[in-house]
Amino acid sequence: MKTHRALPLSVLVLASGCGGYQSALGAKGAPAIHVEHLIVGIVAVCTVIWILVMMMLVLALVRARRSVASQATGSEKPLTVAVSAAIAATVVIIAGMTIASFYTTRNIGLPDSTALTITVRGQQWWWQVFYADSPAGPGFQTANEIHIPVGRDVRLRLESPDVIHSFWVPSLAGKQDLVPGRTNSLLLRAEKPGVYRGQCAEFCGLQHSHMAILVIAETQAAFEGWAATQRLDAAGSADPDIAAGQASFMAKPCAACHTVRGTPAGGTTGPDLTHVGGRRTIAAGLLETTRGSLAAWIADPQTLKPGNNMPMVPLTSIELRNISAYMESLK
Amino acid sequence: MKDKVVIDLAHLPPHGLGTASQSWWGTLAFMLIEGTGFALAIVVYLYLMSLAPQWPLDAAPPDLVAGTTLTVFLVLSVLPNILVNRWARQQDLRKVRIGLIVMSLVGIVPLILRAFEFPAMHIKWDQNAYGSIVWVMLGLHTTHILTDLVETLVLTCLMFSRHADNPRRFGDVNDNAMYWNFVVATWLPMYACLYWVPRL
Amino acid sequence: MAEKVSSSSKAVFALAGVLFLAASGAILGWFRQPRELRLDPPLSANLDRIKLMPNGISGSPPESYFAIGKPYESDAWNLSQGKRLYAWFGCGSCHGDGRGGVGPSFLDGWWLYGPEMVSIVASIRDGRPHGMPAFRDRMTSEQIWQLAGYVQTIGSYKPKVAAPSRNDDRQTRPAENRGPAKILFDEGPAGVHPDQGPTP
Amino acid sequence: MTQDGDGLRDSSMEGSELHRRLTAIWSTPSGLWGALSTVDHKIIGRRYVTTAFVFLALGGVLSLLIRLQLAQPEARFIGPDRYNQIFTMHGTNMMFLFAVPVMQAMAIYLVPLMVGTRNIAFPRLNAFSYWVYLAGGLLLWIAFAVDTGPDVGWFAYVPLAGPEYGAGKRADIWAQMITFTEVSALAVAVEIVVTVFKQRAPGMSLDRIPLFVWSMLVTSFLVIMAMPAIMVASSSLILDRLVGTHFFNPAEGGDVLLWQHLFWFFGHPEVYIIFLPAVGMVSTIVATFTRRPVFGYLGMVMALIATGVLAFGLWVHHMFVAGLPRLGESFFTASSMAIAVPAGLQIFCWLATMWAGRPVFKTPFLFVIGFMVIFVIGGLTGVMVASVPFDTQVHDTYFVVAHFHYVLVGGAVFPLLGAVYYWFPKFTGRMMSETLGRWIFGLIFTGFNLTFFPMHILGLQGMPRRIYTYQPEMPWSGLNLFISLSAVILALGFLLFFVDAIRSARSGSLAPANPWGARTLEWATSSPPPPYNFARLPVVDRLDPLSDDIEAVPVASGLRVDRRELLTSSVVHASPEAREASPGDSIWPLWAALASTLMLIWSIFSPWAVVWGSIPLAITLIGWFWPKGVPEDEA
Repeated sequence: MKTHRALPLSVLVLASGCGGYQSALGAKGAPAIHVEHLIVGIVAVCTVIWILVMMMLVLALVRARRSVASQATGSEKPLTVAVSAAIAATVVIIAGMTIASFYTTRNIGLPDSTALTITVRGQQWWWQVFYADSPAGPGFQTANEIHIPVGRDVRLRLESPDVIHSFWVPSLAGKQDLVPGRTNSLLLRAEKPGVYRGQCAEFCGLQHSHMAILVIAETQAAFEGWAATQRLDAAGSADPDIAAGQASFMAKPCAACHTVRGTPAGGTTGPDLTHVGGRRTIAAGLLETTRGSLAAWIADPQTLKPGNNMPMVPLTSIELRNISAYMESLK
Repeated sequence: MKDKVVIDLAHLPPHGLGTASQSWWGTLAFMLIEGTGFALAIVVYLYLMSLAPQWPLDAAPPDLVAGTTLTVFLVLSVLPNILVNRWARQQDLRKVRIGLIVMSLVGIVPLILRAFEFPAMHIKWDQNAYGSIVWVMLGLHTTHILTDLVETLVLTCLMFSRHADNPRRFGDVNDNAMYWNFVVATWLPMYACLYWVPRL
Repeated sequence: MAEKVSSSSKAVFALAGVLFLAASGAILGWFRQPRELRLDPPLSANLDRIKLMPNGISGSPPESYFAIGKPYESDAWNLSQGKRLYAWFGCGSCHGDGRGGVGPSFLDGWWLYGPEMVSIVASIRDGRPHGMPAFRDRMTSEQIWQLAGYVQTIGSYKPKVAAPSRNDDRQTRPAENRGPAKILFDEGPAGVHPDQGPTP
Repeated sequence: MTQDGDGLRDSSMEGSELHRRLTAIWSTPSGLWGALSTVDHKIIGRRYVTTAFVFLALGGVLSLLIRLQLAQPEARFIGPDRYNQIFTMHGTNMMFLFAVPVMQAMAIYLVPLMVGTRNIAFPRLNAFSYWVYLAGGLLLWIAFAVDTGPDVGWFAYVPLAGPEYGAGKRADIWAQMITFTEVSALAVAVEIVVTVFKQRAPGMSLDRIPLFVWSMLVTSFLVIMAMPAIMVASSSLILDRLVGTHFFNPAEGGDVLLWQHLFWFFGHPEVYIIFLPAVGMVSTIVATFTRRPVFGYLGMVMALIATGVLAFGLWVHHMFVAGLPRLGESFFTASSMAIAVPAGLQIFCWLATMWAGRPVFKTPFLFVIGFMVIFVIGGLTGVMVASVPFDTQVHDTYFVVAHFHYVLVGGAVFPLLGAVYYWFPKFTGRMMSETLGRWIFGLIFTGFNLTFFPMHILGLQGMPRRIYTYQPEMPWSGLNLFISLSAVILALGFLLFFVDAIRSARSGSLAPANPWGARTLEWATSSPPPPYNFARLPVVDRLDPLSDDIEAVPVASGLRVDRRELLTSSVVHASPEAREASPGDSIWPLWAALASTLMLIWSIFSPWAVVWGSIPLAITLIGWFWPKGVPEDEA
């Protein structure tokens, strides 16, 4: 029994110790920090309650065992008082928790205006991201990676064209579902620059497990530089391998589903690949972006991510090498 | 452990009637189940209405004639139903037989009227959510009319059989009459919902 | 107590029960739907080896297609993938919801090149005169087969059990699992073409 | 109106003669036919319990497969398609084929005995409900065996389960299995309500009803009020998928969240449908093994009723991240937290009972202690997830997986295992092993906590539910491996439990009528009870009719012995109202169940099944109700 009593405490110690880049503990964004305070508070109170109840349980069992004769004499009045007091305490504690919860809810709500609005569309099984037109330039599209300026309120408009997904980057904010036919909003705000991982939190089919998103919080200047790059069309290349890769990409089924701005490729079924080489991961966080991983992914997407909507396109090894080189060059 | 006889039950009737019988309570419990189902159907209707930009969705409000006639007929049918119920309580076999034949005929008429209600909705179930819910509500209620009609027909046959003259059979007639009242009672909010809410 | 039933009729009843269970098992076995998410490359390459008659109408699929159980006609997963491909590759821009537009309809009982899978596969893969583009370079063989299975399903007069249901879109016609060709069929002034397609 | 004074009465009959006559009239004939046509609540109840435990074992095997797959990152043991079927089957099976049926099954066996009657109300409906339940379970498992198991999660959210994304018949099989189990659960609920209302022993007024019976009464009302919602939901889903209605299609005025509202309006009370019977079991076991009545009887009853009422005001807390208005959500936070008050009251009353009693540490009581330890954690994490902001971080993560296993396994399975040890002698006439029982408790208690406690941490570390694998760079592999290994301990405990149960049923030591010195009526008759339960119906004049100072059980006489006869009594005071016939054995419930099965399975494939399939159903129902001229059919 002793170890179990220690367990609720150890949860706090353990979990806050390893607040990785996808953890509700060790929060790095204002909304998540508010919630973390609430979590720690409620867990602490509940742990104390549990310990008290367990002490009562042990005492009741031990006491009764020792004094066999005592129970016949005692009246039930003290027990009634004790039980009533315990219930009163329960009422007070849950009222306190309800109020704490209510204030936290207010703190994580969306403010009236935010610096930036990003539209995120969850798809089976990747994230489509739209940045709207702004004074700095026209809007653009990317996938599986969101860049935000640090210390600024960002509003996410969450939509889904297929099934329900849930946007969850625990280090920055609690989750919010993307519901077909509805538009939800979520406040995102990072207090520190960094890379924060999230993943879909509502079961959405075969590849629910491999539907990650990265939120990259950076300084305003870095963010604007990144946005400026994203607005550009894909650059051509003189490298013969890359040029051959581009030609293969256009000739093969790839271009039917993917867009590479500045080229004839204009498919809209799959992610926009205009700057795919500049993203940290491919296939919704499945692999780090390298030439090798790109080649592996293109060669056999159904082994790496069974059931996803990218078909296995028959390619010669040279075509595969060139297309991977082309993809990698799209920074 | 030893027994000690403290009461004798021999004087009790061999079958309870009304609230003393299990089947009365069973019927009530099933009415509660089905009543919850009807209530939920109405809630779904109102929920979908609350989401819709206009209501009914892409359709004219339903024509009133068939539905209103049916409603009036159902309300009137309660009268013979109450009489059958009373005769059954009096265990008057001859009157109960006549009453059940009347109620069987009374049970067929709403089905005919119902056939005109579906087209009066001006929408099919597969056109939009409004069509889906009105068809399901009408269908749900129709199955209840149909179920009670079959039950009434079976009871009518039973009352002409050798098993007829028995308090237990009269209890069944009572329960069936109660169920018909329930079928009528559930229709009234459905009628208001289907025919008048779109006109609000 | 219970009715008196002779032992022979008991045996009949027991046999009926066993048969019933066996039948339900067999039905379920028949509707077995394993999903092959990754077709082996050799198999998928083999799918390309269809044999066509010289006029490009009718022919036979490769042996391996039968060996894997004709999944593109009978498997719900492949058919629904085909339905998604129909939308993703813009088939609707010419063929509408299956009732045609610039391109021919699939629901009018008139298959220009016959209703067989190989003909439809060939039409999608190689294109056809008068505007049907070739998708050879835009889709993989497996996708072409999935799409062909779906197209064949739209026009089928006997709805397949595995056919897709409606989409979460605006409804324009009954979904494939309800046999739209059967519901919407319009013989038209020219009449049907028994030589070329199934009759309703 | 007592024109039939001619039946043969038990009034002046000797014990052995009475036994002979009652056995002749009440017993189930041997052989297959007897087994198929029996309406004895004890036989059906045992069948139900056994079937439910078979489903528990199957569901347990599935959970081991899940743990095998998750033991290491990016494991390739099970693919995503099969994995989705497996976790859907695990949840669906445990909720619909194990938890609810097993609780109702215990009630089918125990409630008639505890209220002192000879059979459950509507015994043929009872037989029917078992066959329908069995058919639903077979449908689901056969479908899974042929790779057509549902793969949409046990709450089958649309649009994933809807017509566009749920290809094939998998989701339909799920939805129709719901219909099977709901029909059976509703039928049993009606039987229990009427049994408790109308068949209580003379003198068992409302304030003398045993707490387990109270808990089953409240549970049955929850079933009656909650299950229609899932019937409406699953029927709408089938209609959307089969005939193209638009309930859940936002493009045509439907709504995706409508499904969630309907599902959780059922789904939350479902938790209490599983938990409240366990509360009754705990109260019973605590009373027996502390050698005193449960402290605060009235408070316990009020807490049961309050829980039942509040259960309908909580459903939105499953939808806190779906994007509903925050103000409304705060109301549901308050109501969800409020349920801690009746739950707390029950805990405190049991503690007070133990405090004032003389505990005897037998296996059933050990499971109750385990229940207290685990359920309090589950209750407290329940308070946590009731808070909207807290929930935004842990919803759909392993924290919630841990939470509901603490509530459902800790809160319901532990009391259930205790109850099996407790009532096993009554069910079978044999005792289970006390030594093995302690081992089993130790293994299950340890295994459970080691398996599920770390899941809280995994959830806070960001591990979502229902993922078939996770990537090696996530910091979850260590704990996952630990959990998978711990699951082996848990599985070992359950394996040993099944071994003990089977062994004891065949060769356990013979049990006396009342091995625990318990005070409720089921112990007033032999173990196992005779087919007629009580030779003479007991009369109740106190809350614990078998308390120690009783020398002879007061009984009633005057019932007929030439037909199945029992007593109906008034709802409040349980004063005798009539001698009532109880229907005899009949094969028709089986035919009706087969006809229903035919119609329900057929309607997965064609809407016309509802029309044509209702004809054989109507025929079987008429055959069922048509009088056969036996004494039970007449009054």
